[in-house]
Amino acid sequence: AADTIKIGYVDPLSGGAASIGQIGLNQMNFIADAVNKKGGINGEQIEVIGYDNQINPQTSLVQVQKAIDEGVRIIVQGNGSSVGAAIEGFVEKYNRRNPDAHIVYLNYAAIDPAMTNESCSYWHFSFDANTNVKMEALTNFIKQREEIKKVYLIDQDYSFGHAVAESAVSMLKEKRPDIEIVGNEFHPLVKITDFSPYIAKIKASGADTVITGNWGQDFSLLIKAAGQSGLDVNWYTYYAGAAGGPTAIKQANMDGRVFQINEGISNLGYAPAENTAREYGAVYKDAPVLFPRIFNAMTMLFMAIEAAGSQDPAVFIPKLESMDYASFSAGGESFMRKDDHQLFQPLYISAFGPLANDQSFDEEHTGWGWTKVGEISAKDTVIPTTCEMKRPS
Amino acid sequence: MFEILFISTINGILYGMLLFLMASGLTVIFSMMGVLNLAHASFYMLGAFFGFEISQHFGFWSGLVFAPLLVASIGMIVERYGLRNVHRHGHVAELLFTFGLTFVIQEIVEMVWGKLPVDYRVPASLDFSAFTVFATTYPAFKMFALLVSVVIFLALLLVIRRTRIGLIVQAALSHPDMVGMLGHNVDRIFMLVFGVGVALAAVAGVIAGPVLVTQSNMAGLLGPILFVVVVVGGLGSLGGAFVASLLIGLVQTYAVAFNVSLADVFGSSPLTGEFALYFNDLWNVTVAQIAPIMPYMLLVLILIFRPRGLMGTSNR
Amino acid sequence: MTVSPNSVPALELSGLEKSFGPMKIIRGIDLDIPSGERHAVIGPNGAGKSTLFHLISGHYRPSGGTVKLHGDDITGLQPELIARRGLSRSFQVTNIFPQLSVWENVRCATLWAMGYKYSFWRNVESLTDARERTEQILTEINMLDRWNMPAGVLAYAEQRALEIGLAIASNADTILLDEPMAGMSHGETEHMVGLIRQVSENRTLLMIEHDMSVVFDLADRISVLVYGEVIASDTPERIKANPAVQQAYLGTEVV
Amino acid sequence: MNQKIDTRIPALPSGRRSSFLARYGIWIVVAIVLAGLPYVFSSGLALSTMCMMGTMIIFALSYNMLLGQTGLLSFGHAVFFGLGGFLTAWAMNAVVGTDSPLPLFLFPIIGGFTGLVFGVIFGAVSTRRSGTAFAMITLGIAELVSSSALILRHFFGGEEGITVDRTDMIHLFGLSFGPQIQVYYLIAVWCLISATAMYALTCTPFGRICNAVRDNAERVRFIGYNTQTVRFMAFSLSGLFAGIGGGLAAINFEIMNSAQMGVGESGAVILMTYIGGIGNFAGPIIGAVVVTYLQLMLSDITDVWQLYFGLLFIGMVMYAPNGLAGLLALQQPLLQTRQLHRVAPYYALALAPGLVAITGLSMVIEMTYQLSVKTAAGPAMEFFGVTFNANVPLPWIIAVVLFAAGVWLFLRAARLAGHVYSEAVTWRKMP
Amino acid sequence: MLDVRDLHAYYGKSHILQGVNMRVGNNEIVSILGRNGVGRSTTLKAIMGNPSPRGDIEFRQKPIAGRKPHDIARLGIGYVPEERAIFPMLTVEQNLLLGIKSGQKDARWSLDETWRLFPQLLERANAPGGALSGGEQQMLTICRTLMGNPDLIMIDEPTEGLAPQMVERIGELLQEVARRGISILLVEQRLAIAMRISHRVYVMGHGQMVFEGTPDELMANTDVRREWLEV
Ligand SMILES: Nc1ncnc2c1ncn2[C@@H]1O[C@H](COP(=O)(O)OP(=O)(O)OP(=O)(O)O)[C@@H](O)[C@H]1O
Ligand SMILES: Nc1ncnc2c1ncn2[C@@H]1O[C@H](COP(=O)(O)OP(=O)(O)OP(=O)(O)O)[C@@H](O)[C@H]1O
Ligand SMILES: CC(C)C[C@H](N)C(=O)O
Ligand SMILES: [Mg+2]
Ligand SMILES: [Mg+2]
Repeated sequence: AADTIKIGYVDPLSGGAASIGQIGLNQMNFIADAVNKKGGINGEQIEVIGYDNQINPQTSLVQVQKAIDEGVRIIVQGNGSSVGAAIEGFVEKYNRRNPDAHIVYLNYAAIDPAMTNESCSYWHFSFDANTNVKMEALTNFIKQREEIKKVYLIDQDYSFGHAVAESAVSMLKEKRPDIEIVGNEFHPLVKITDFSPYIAKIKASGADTVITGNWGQDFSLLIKAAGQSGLDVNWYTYYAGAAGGPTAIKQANMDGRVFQINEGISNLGYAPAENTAREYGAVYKDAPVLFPRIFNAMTMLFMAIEAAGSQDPAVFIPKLESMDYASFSAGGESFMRKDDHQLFQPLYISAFGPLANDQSFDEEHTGWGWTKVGEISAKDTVIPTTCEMKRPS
Repeated sequence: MFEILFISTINGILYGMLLFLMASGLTVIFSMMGVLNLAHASFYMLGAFFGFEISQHFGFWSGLVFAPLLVASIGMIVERYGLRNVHRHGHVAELLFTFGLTFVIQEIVEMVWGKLPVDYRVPASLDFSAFTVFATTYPAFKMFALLVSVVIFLALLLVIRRTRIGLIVQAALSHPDMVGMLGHNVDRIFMLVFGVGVALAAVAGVIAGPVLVTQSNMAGLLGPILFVVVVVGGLGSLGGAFVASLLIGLVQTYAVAFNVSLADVFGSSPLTGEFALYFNDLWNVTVAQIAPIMPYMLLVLILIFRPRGLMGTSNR
Repeated sequence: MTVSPNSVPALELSGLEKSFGPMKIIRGIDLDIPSGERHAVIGPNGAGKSTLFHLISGHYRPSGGTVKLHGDDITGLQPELIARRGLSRSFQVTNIFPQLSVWENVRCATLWAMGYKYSFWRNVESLTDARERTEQILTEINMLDRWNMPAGVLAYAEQRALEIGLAIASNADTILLDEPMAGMSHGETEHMVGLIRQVSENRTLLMIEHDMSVVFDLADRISVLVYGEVIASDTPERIKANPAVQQAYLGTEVV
Repeated sequence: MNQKIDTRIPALPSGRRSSFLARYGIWIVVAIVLAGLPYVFSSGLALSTMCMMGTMIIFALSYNMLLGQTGLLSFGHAVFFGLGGFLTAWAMNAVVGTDSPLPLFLFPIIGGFTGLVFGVIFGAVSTRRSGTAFAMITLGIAELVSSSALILRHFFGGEEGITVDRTDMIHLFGLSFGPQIQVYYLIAVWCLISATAMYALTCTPFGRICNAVRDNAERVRFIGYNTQTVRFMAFSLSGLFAGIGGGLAAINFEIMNSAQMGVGESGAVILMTYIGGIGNFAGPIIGAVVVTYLQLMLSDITDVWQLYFGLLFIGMVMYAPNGLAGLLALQQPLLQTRQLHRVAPYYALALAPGLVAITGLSMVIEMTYQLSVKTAAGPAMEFFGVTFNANVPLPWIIAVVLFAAGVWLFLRAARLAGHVYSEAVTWRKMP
Repeated sequence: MLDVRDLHAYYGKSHILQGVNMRVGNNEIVSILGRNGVGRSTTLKAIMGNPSPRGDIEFRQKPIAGRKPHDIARLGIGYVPEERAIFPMLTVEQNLLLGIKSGQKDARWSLDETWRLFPQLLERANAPGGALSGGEQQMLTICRTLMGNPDLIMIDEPTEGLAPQMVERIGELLQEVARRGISILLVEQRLAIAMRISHRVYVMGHGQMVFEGTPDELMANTDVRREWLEV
């Protein structure tokens, strides 16, 4: 196994969340193919192996164990902070018990801040801005919008959703004490089929703005229900752009009312990213959604392995944990913070609506796309961490 | 307050009728054949995807007609070459058969339509708002769904009352051979019933598809709630299923509307110390948060105190 | 009545009634069965004989009246409680354990009475007394050669015999047999009569039967149930001669 | 009855206590096999797989106490497995840092006790009914418990669940239980204990009465038993063993989350038990081993593993309703009369075209998949080491021919094997 | 009407019918006698197609072996099973209605007729079939089959569990049925009644017919009776 770098991608490949999981795997394969065509990393080929965790923490551990038994040393996961936390704990334990065969966990989307704070680990890297970081940026944006008076929070009832709500409450209070939070709702994760009762509540509360961390169908169904009952508010979201979201927004006909904060969109006019997006879209015609976070994670991993000249996590982590990097979406300045292994990168706030003439990327063949409405540079997103990292001596 | 009550009532009715639309076929199959069709939601999904595909080419209305027909024929094939042979091995075997079927249908749907949601839209002819109350608009399409539910309910009532099919199937549950020897083609009737049952699921799929998300996981999402409807209503009772759908729709909708927890009623928790942490989860939980589990509470309570369900006749 | 005043009757029915909805099926039955008597209940189809058994054995709850077993009130008790007091019964419609072997069928019926109850710490195979009793019952009902067949695949008549086996296995001192001879051939019937005579020795037997030769052969006393009421209760000879009975039940085909 | 001239009375079950070896021999053999397995399958993957199988064997066996022995179809058995696991995990976390002398291998007892307690509680509610009503109550309870677990997030840890570190317990005999092999033996011992206990239970008066209740509950009342009590006891006891399984799972995975109490997990145990065969004590064991293996491994071989999984189950339910154990049990008379060698070649004869048919079918599935889902990868694909293009007719023709011919030959061979089988079986009766 | 030649039938491996030959003419009452377990019931079941028979069965000159039970029933054969097979959940009336075949025209037997002959059933018309007494079930099952307007009715042990007086009623009923032009194939344990109403009798032993003749001939043939009927 010395001549291949095995990367275990542990994410849902069947069941409810498979749509997002599959997109991630597609992108991993796409990246690996590109690298392999150029001769690989340090002459070694990249092999991406998908492991289906059915978005269940316990199954994830079984799959990680399986991956390790099959010679994988690098675990990549993103979907779900509950899963992420379980893997983080497992990796920590595993490395402690197997001091001569380390594994590393590259997290591209599980962004519960706990993962890089109280339960941070030397063997874990977070490539997406965590909930607090994103909320910091988002509230900075909201701060300038005078028309926002009443905010409603609706989130999924699990660690990530609670993290979103908590940070929203505290940061809004600090930055815009005049804003009234008229609702702070949690609903079960992927169990609700009919969101109209929630919409009725939002409407009754008189909110003008909703902030939500919902993703997947919890987002699509929410936005559709809102559209159907004519709820007249603006939406600030974390994941409106993920699989299914754009279709739903288009169906709800919410032109320019849905905002998203993330690490990048296709319509930033940055040629390298646009080319990659086109190539990718040509291969994966059915699901051309692109997650820059995955490109960031992989590129940085490869850079670290190249620099360290080894695919052994123990050897390349020192390179990775203090790396400076130009982010995928627009080449913006980014850096990995050594204290908690959190990547800081430029974040973008964008709005969804019909494409302008100079924009070339629509989403999910809807004819609508993302337009940048705000940008926060990496250094403006830095917030302190409580991480007390245990480093191997 | 009145506003939210009023809106909740309408929402509850609309949701309840959608539930009934989905559950009606299950009631038919469950009550008549005694088969707990775990694949019912899968046929519902097939209906949605067929509806989507047909509407792409021939418009929504052809989808509404042909998707159920297509699903019915698939259902009848499944019954003829699968379920029928399993029947004699008992209910558990039938149940597992349909369980296996859910995997197969799910994978086939993913093969054909992928894992991403498809863009299945409300037809233009129904894409307007029917009426507005308290600034909440109600789309015409939802009214249409309501109408279809009621029509199906009435039609099924009529068919079951007026024909002997119900009798024959019920008789066949205890002595299938004897029914045959009285000159009834039990096999064909079972096939028909199953076909009709899954066709109803497909109708629900065609209609719910545009309202909800048409995606390869939509079957799993529907989950056991349909069984709750059928059982709470009472096995073998269509009227029961109808009432139970409404009841569950309303209960869930109202529950979401109430943000009260024990803490709101009695003040903050009386306990302190380490144990309080765990206890307070209970103390602080709002009615809204437990809305999704209310149907199951209802199910357990009903079965304990009235095992034959709201309107069921037998407690098989 | 021939009850000796000093002994408590094995079964004592007084004012027993049963209705299903508006329909009165049992209309006030008073009947004493002294200990050790072989008593037959006859009557037209639908008269309520099986219902009477269901009332005594706890299958149905009486709408009125009382049932006493050896002087104890057992009215409306659950069947298992009545069974534990030493009353066992057979059913008109064969009612056995179809997937269990003949051997297990009978052994299960012996267990409670032998005191093993819900025991989950003892191995059944090591219960010598239960095994011996089972073997004895199977010998008596002439089914030893079928011991390891699943009861459900037995021929109809064999299932009937097993039904009786289940009823007598527990060694109860009051036995209710509902049409034990139904479906049996002549030869089998003869054998069964012998068996019933033997097992009911020193026990109380209450039996429903339409085969008059059996009834007159076995019974010490006969009650005639018509339309939910006992119209006569007497010795076989007197019953045979009773014109009302002849008219209501026996018809001309008296054997 | 008067014409059973032909049959001689088969030997009655003897009351003589059989020798020690005859009674316990099988368990000793099982123990030796369990002890030796890690030497045969020594890879890390094999070890973790066997650990999972061990917990699932206990779980499935406990489920069969309900379904197979007592005729109770429960949709909520995972509740006991899960609660057992949670309480075990809590107990472990509670003693960490204290100098409690409780060694790790005793913790499954806590799981078992939890399972028993909740078995008693939920059993009191659900076993008042039987049949469909019972099944639906268990479904409701399962949903209630698993959803409530998400609400009581401090106790159950929300979606994420709670984690433990099994190496934090006191190290008795130098066992840290860090290495998987030590966990394997822990599970193996508990598996053996539980299986023996559950087997012993089937051979008790209570076990037999459970069977009677399954067959004809009404009749049982007239031989003195309270059917509700019987159901209740069976339910509670099966909760006990499921709890032990859950405790072991907590130790093995070092994480418990609410999904493990859900309807999905209960469905899985129904599958295992049924596929293995509910009519036979060994059935659930076989089922647990096979289904666990497939769940883990099938996804490596093919992306559409769920399709094969579904087809397999459908096939099993249709053609082998008595499960794998049922198929094996059919061979027993052959073994007894030493006739297996006569039939075995015919099995092989049927197996060959059967495999051909399966190859053809999976080729069709894989090619469809290649063309419809893996469009990005292009039409070039590999199947059994052969590389070809899926968008030309030839492989399709080959696949269909393989499938059709395979099925046709299989059916013929199977019929032949059936004949030979029945001849071999009846041959025994002749002399 | 019915012509059976060399009929074989199996339950799994056991060969129950080993070449049965028999026939039933128009308007005829024919009985099959024999000891328990010789295969009398199986003969009737095999004619109905379950267990599937081997051999020739002709009904009104049409071969019916190999057809499905419901087909055979529609051709005009009615069957009353030994275990009665009342549908326990359905009411008495529904049980009777199920006897009517779909698309059936005028029948020789109607609901009213049943009520007239057995007022007891009318009283119970809305009670569940499972609640009926044994005797009532027997009446119900015969009437149910008659509702389907068969040309030939095969009845298995109709008098089992009936009170003597009811046995006579059944005997009369059967004769009445025959008078309406319905042939009857009867399996009966009670010699007396079979002998009285039958035109011809068969005696069965070990899966074959061992005697055929009129009741009088059977009475005369003590050998057959001793060997095969244990009388
Ligand atoms: N659960 C019930 N509901 C309604 N009617 C009932 C019920 N059980 C019994 N009956 C009626 O009560 C009457 C008496 O029935 P029972 O079975 O006691 O008669 P029987 O004397 O045993 O007759 P047979 O000799 O035919 O067995 C019957 O007419 C029957 O229809
Ligand atoms: N389903 C079955 N499976 C296996 N064997 C059966 C089955 N049904 C009947 N048999 C056997 O077939 C033989 C003939 O049965 P059949 O019922 O035809 O006898 P019969 O002459 O009607 O006797 P009876 O008086 O008992 O009704 C019996 O030995 C019986 O054990
Ligand atoms: C993939 C993402 C939607 C996951 C989500 N950010 C979480 O932390 O749970
Ligand atoms: Mg009776
Ligand atoms: Mg018979």
